[in-house]
Amino acid sequence: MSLIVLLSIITLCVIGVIAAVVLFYAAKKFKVYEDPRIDEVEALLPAANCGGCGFPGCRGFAEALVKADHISDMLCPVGGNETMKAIATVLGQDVKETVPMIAVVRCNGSTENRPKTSIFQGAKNCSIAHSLYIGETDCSYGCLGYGECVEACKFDAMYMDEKTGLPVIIEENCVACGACVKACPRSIIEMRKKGPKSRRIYVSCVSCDKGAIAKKACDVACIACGKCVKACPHDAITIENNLAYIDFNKCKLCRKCVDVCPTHAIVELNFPPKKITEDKETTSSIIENI
Amino acid sequence: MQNLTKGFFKENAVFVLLLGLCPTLAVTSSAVNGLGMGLATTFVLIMSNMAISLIKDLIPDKVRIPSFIVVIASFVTIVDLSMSAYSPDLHAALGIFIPLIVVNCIVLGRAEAYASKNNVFNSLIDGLSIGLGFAFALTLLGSIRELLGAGAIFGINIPIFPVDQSNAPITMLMFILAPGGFIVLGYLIALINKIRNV
Amino acid sequence: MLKTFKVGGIHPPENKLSAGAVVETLPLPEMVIIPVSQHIGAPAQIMVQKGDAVKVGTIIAKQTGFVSANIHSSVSGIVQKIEETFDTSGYRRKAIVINVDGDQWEDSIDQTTTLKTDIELSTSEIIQRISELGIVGLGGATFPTHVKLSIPSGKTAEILIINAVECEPYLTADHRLMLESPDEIMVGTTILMNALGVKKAVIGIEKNKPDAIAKLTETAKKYQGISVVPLKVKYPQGAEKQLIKAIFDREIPSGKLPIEVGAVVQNVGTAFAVYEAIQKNKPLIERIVTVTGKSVSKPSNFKVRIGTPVQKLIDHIGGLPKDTAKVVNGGPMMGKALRDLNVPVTKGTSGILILNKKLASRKEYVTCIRCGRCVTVCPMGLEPFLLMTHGELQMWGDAEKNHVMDCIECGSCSFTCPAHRPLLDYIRHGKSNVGKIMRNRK
Amino acid sequence: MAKKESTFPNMLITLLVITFASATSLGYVYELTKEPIAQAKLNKKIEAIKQVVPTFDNNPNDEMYEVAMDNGFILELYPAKMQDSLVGTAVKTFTKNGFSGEIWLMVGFTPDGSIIDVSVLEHKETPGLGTKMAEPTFKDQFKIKNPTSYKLSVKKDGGDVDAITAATISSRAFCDAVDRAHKALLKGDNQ
Amino acid sequence: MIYVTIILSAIFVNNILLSQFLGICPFMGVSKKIDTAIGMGGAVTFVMVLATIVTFLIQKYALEPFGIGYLQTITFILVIASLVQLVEIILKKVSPALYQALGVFLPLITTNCAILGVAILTIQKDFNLLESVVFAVSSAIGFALALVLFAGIREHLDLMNVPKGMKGTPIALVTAGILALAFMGFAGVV
Amino acid sequence: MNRKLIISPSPHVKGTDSVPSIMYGVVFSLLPALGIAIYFFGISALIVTLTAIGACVIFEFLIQKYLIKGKVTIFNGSAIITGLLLAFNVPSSIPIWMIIVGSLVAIGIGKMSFGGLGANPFNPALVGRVFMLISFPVNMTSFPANRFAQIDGFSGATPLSIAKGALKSGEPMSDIFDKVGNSLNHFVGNMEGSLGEISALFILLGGLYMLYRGIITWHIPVSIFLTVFIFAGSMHLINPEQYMPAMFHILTGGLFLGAIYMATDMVTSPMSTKAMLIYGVGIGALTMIIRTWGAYPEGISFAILIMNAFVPLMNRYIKPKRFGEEVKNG
Ligand SMILES: Cc1cc2nc3c(=O)[nH]c(=O)nc-3n(C[C@H](O)[C@H](O)[C@H](O)COP(=O)(O)O)c2cc1C
Ligand SMILES: Cc1cc2nc3c(=O)[nH]c(=O)nc-3n(C[C@H](O)[C@H](O)[C@H](O)COP(=O)(O)O)c2cc1C
Ligand SMILES: Cc1cc2nc3c(=O)[nH]c(=O)nc-3n(C[C@H](O)[C@H](O)[C@H](O)COP(=O)(O)O)c2cc1C
Ligand SMILES: Cc1cc2nc3c(=O)[nH]c(=O)nc-3n(C[C@H](O)[C@H](O)[C@H](O)CO)c2cc1C
Ligand code: SF4
Ligand code: SF4
Ligand code: SF4
Ligand code: SF4
Ligand code: FES
Repeated sequence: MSLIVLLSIITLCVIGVIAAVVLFYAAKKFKVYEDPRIDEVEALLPAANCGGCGFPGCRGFAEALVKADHISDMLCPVGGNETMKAIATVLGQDVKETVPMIAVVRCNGSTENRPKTSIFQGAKNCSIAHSLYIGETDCSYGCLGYGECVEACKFDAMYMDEKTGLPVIIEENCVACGACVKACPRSIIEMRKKGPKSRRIYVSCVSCDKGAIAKKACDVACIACGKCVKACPHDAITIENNLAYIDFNKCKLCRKCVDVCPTHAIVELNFPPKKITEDKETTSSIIENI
Repeated sequence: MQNLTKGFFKENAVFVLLLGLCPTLAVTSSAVNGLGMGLATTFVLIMSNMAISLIKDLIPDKVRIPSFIVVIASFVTIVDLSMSAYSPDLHAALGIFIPLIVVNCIVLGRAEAYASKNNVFNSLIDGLSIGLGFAFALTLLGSIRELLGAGAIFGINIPIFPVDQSNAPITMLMFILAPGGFIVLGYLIALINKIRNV
Repeated sequence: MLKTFKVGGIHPPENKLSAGAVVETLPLPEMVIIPVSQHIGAPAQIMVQKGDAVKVGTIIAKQTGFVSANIHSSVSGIVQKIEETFDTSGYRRKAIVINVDGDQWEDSIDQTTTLKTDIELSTSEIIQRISELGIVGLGGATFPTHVKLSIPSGKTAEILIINAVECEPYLTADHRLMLESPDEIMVGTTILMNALGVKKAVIGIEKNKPDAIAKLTETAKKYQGISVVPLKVKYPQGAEKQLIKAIFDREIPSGKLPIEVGAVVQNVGTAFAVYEAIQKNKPLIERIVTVTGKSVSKPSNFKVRIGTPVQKLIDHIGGLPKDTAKVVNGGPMMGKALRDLNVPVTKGTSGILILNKKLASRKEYVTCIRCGRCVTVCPMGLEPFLLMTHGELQMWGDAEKNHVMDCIECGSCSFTCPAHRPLLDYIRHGKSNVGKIMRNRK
Repeated sequence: MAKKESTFPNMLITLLVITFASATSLGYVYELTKEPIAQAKLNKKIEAIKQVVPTFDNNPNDEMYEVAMDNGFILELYPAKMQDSLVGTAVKTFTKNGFSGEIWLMVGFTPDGSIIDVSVLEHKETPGLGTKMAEPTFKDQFKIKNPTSYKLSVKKDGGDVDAITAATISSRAFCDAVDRAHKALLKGDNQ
Repeated sequence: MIYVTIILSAIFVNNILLSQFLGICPFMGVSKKIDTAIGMGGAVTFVMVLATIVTFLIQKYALEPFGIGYLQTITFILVIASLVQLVEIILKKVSPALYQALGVFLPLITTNCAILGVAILTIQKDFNLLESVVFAVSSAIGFALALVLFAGIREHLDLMNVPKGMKGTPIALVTAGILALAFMGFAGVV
Repeated sequence: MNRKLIISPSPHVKGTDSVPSIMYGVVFSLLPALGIAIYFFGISALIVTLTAIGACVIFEFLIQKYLIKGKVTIFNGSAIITGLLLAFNVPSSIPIWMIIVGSLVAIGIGKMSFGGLGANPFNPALVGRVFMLISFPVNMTSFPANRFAQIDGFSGATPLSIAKGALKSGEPMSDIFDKVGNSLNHFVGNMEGSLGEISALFILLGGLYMLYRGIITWHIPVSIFLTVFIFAGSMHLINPEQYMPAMFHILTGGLFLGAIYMATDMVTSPMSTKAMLIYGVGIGALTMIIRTWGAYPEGISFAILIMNAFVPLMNRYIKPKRFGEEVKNG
């Protein structure tokens, strides 16, 4: 063995040993209590310390993960999804299975059904319009049409229908996160049970105006005539504040109410088409009766 | 097969994971340099991946990282020494970035994430894949920069630029200088993101 | 060098078209709609029922809580109904609808126009009377005046500032009032001084009303402690904080009230209303409203009973001009656009402004070019461009850190922005959200 | 997995073993490559010398002598001999006036002090600008010039050298290095 | 004067980030917020100086006397890794506040080329101890300066409507490129 | 009522300035300087300028339309300014393809990558110019002879580079003065240089017009001029043989163009007046540092770009003084 090799070995080993000993004792002497899960999580991380996750190093990320309530939108780019799954298991954050829900837009006041009576020129933002006035139509409850809900949706599950001026939910994409519900200043969007085969029946109106006023503002408004309540064999429909509401837990999707609604305010989704029944009464006569 | 190709695209260290950016930017002023650096890194990756996967069970957890670093550093030194012996020009061109392979996050990252959990063969494949992906990225970047900045790829003239009185092409020097590295990589990543998304 | 405030400010075209129009009394309408919420604070509680007969000055709704105000009938007649009618924004609010029948006044009210200068009431009686008679600030915010006059313990008022700036373009209600009732204003001011216990009152008037400055300066000589200060023309000089800065050279700290620096600000119209309340026992049942606009053939100032539908005013000037595109309740900078002309004139209505399409239409906005003009003109020293972005991106935390709550909503920023950005729209959005967050935190 | 536990002796031993193994293997690689590295370096030098002096049959590297300049710098001179008679001297020279960093040149002189040729050993000049100094268009103008009569500075400064377009700084530095080599040669001759 | 040269050169002319390409990973990773950038800048400064001193001593008193310069890479990285860990351990105990401010960045620093790079460069440039320290400090300042400037721009860009394809890393790289372009103006200053 | 009224939040009236009116104001104010450039350098100056403008506008259009697929806003005039100023920053002899590449870099890299008008942190024209300077140093630093050049034998170099070269080789100051010409010539623009930067007089006129229109404020230009004046003046006082006098530095090179047009670009300069002053001082100082000690004879482009990088930090930490922020009530 040549001198160089010997010296190399000695130097390297000495440095290694010194480092190890110093670190070991330092670790002992300066021990600080930490959530042991941090270590567990850190062990799962690739220790690349690349900062790709946006946190200062793997340990920093581990700490953040342990502290976080939801880790679903945190990602280690090196470890990828598998790592994240493993971490979720350690932290006991499996997503629980729930009844599938979906967002539903409870306003059908399209440009056709609901004439405009003024022109809004403020910033095109639902909240801003809402706090300024009732909106371009005479309905002070309905959709304003500036798509704040669409902007809030992170899953591309909504778009504004240019023709109707109303938001539309893309069923396949909606994960029922509820962001749109929170975003809408008029509480038009509701989270409802998705229903078998994605079938749903709901009152597509949120107007609490009296029948006549509501109807004047919008052709498809709920006028609270009570026909649906009577028609419903399952007691699923109630009327409060001049507005009918279908309890999705009680609704058995029998479709009886849909037909009786004189203003077609009740909407059914994803049902097979049905024979068209004629309107028996005109709406105005009904309004007079209530 | 998928293991082998993942490093090129899906998990490309440079384009997707954004790791090992220093050598990526620093040495890619020409295609040859990029390739050289890429291959050197690949070698280190493969060797350290294999070595670590071999000894993984013998190492107590707490000294895992230091041990890995020593292993990696050894291979880096070997590359460094061999290169200066057998390819001194390239060695001079890559300069300080050869020893810096040690701190290339990819190498340690793969050791930790892959080699310390998988068998020797898989680790080899993993190292090869990631390494070649890295080399590919560097060569691509080097080629673009060399083309725009020096009117050549791998030293072969590509006549896309007008020439001056002494017949030398008038090229866009900025691309082989520091800013060019950043800018070309930026647009390359944008392009790749675009391709990946469609 | 005329006095003015230091930071920011703009010079919108003044367009005081109706400055020369003597105040006319609008004929009584057939019906008035009197909302129960015409002031900042809790809505008043209705005291009458359908079918009740009321006289001019009969109390028909009573204040609920300290920050609230009584409401009196502005006409005599029968309560036709009490129902939810549209307010200016189209949402439904409770209002009392009275069918007019003659013009019978409550006996307690002194209907004569003779000037009465002697003040007989004590401080507490004054405040009591102001509260009873439903006086609120007429400068725009309709803040109940008795609240402002009740100085919180530990604070003392040093100065009363009478806001006669009327910096809003177009509006001339205060201007006409000053020309036509200078003595009443002086007595009203003296009453307010007594109520506050201050020795000094300053009337701030912008230089673009030289006749009013001359008249009030002349009149003020007869009254002790009152002086008139001409001010450089600059919007929004009429805003309380800016006015105090201009006249008194004190800055109200962020989030604090004028009393913090020992000042109380009242609008001239308020001073006049206080005069009528204390000396004539007359509640706040009518006010001066400017009806104006470029296309209006005869821009006018009217004395209008509260509750008169805006449509009546418009009818009186010969209907809406053909090119009308926007009708604003108030001035062009701070007023509220109306969607329906059947809304009533309320205590806060200082003018009805009719704008044609060219003036009214907003242009499409483009990205901010970071010219900094909004920053330069903001009288509060804020960064509107940034606050708007915070509003757009819903960064409420940052908006709060950048003092969105300090914005006085003067609109200077939106007025100035060359990119036509709706800065104030989003800043208001920010204010309401940050306000909510701050309240929840408490 | 039968991972070793993280006890202190275990850790220490592992580390020791690894460093030992690493040092040993590195040591051997080093021994192995030591010669080639040295050889590569030498080759480069000899190559450079070969470029700037006529054919020789001695080993200039062994006969290298140093000349200390006035300002403390030491230059290396390599005599090239053919059948024991001096055919030229290669001078390894440098300058610090480059656009970025030092420039190292090998300048070959005939025994009477004329420049035979110059080769560029090392520099950090800007690609496309300063790098042109290594191209014949520029450096060939130094050939067969005797610095005693040929003014080694760029024309801008009143010399005889045509500067590289837009790279006067590098050109100036180049001249400076060649000039230094010439001075060293003269000084060496005088010793 | 040599110190002035070293300082100016390291901060502006040969900025380790913008012209030497050292430490790009954290430059990209930790530059999203100004506050984090400042923290990282501080941590890098601290470690860089410490590491440079220790590696300098090792080079001069172990590697060179023994003629085993080829072990530079391996010894340096070992020392740096241990050093960083040591600092972290101590800091965590001794000053939790400082740890919160700086310590969280420490792990990121081990695999930061800049530290090892500067350590090697000091040796290459043949500096003495004091020069090395000055060089390390100014390199770190250059790093921090570029990092903070860059973080400022990125925060600004967060509020802008950057085209979709360019969002994130691409625009950050382009920005860094323009920054490097601007810094080229310092060429020749020292 | 059948009339649909417009509803919007207040304010209901609007000032008269718009983005195009500002931008075309700038273009208008640049015309005199363009005129003098054509007068001194001939038709090539016009060709280069028009090419640059055309290229900038077309590139902006193509990128907006086909890459970003957003709104096309080429009519707001900002691309025209970028083209004009880029052209003003190159020698009139620049090959046409180079100015086109420069325009692509300016618009593509400098502006549109960030999202277009308003988003770019760096001055696009300067990004283009510096790119060209570094990429094509030969063409960017060889200046054509000014048609009326009086300084024989030295045409082809700007006064700054003449002075720099001469100072470096230790020529006496008096000789240098002979070579670089006098201040009056510098002021009217009778010197070599990039095509639009030569005439301080005409740029100043344009600047005054912009001041009058309220397009720019005085803070940035004045602080730059003052800083350069003080910096250069004190250096000259300390060693009149080594450093050129203050007026020379102010009137030569691109200082006027830079200070009045490029540093004032609202998109890339700070918001508050305090920050503007600091920004100006920074530009002035960096310019002088580069001019005095750097490799480049002229440093204003770099100085502005470097200070551009500081703008976000300044905007964040140097806020306008808020009303009621620090209360000193008497
Ligand atoms: C919630 C609230 C409480 C107020 N309390 C007082 C008060 O105690 N004393 C007072 O003098 N003014 C008080 N003010 C009145 C304000 O100072 C101010 O005069 C009023 O809001 C109208 O001002 P503006 O028209 O400038 O907005 C209060 C205002 C608000 C909104
Ligand atoms: C932007 C702005 C402009 C204002 N302009 C005026 C004005 O011109 N005249 C006025 O009397 N009040 C104006 N005010 C309201 C005053 O701030 C303040 O509320 C009023 O003078 C208080 O008096 P009051 O309670 O008697 O109404 C303005 C408020 C703001 C926010
Ligand atoms: C990025 C860049 C790199 C440069 N590199 C060099 C160089 O390596 N050598 C050189 O002499 N000049 C270089 N220059 C040019 C000098 O700055 C300077 O302009 C030139 O040397 C003197 O100009 P002249 O040769 O036209 O008289 C460079 C310029 C730039 C923009
Ligand atoms: C006063 C003023 C100066 C300007 N200066 C420049 C400039 O130097 N360079 C440039 O590309 N655009 C300039 N512009 C145009 C515009 O602001 C610029 O293209 C934006 O930076 C693009 O986002 C200027 C505009 C104005 C109003
Ligand atoms: S925001 Fe959430 S709940 Fe609403 S549509 Fe999108 S995914 Fe569905
Ligand atoms: S549903 Fe609500 S948020 Fe969506 S567009 Fe309508 S009003 Fe706006
Ligand atoms: S509206 Fe608010 S932000 Fe805009 S200028 Fe007025 S005070 Fe400033
Ligand atoms: S005035 Fe408009 S364009 Fe100018 S900075 Fe403010 S928001 Fe931006
Ligand atoms: S490669 Fe240099 S810091 Fe990651």
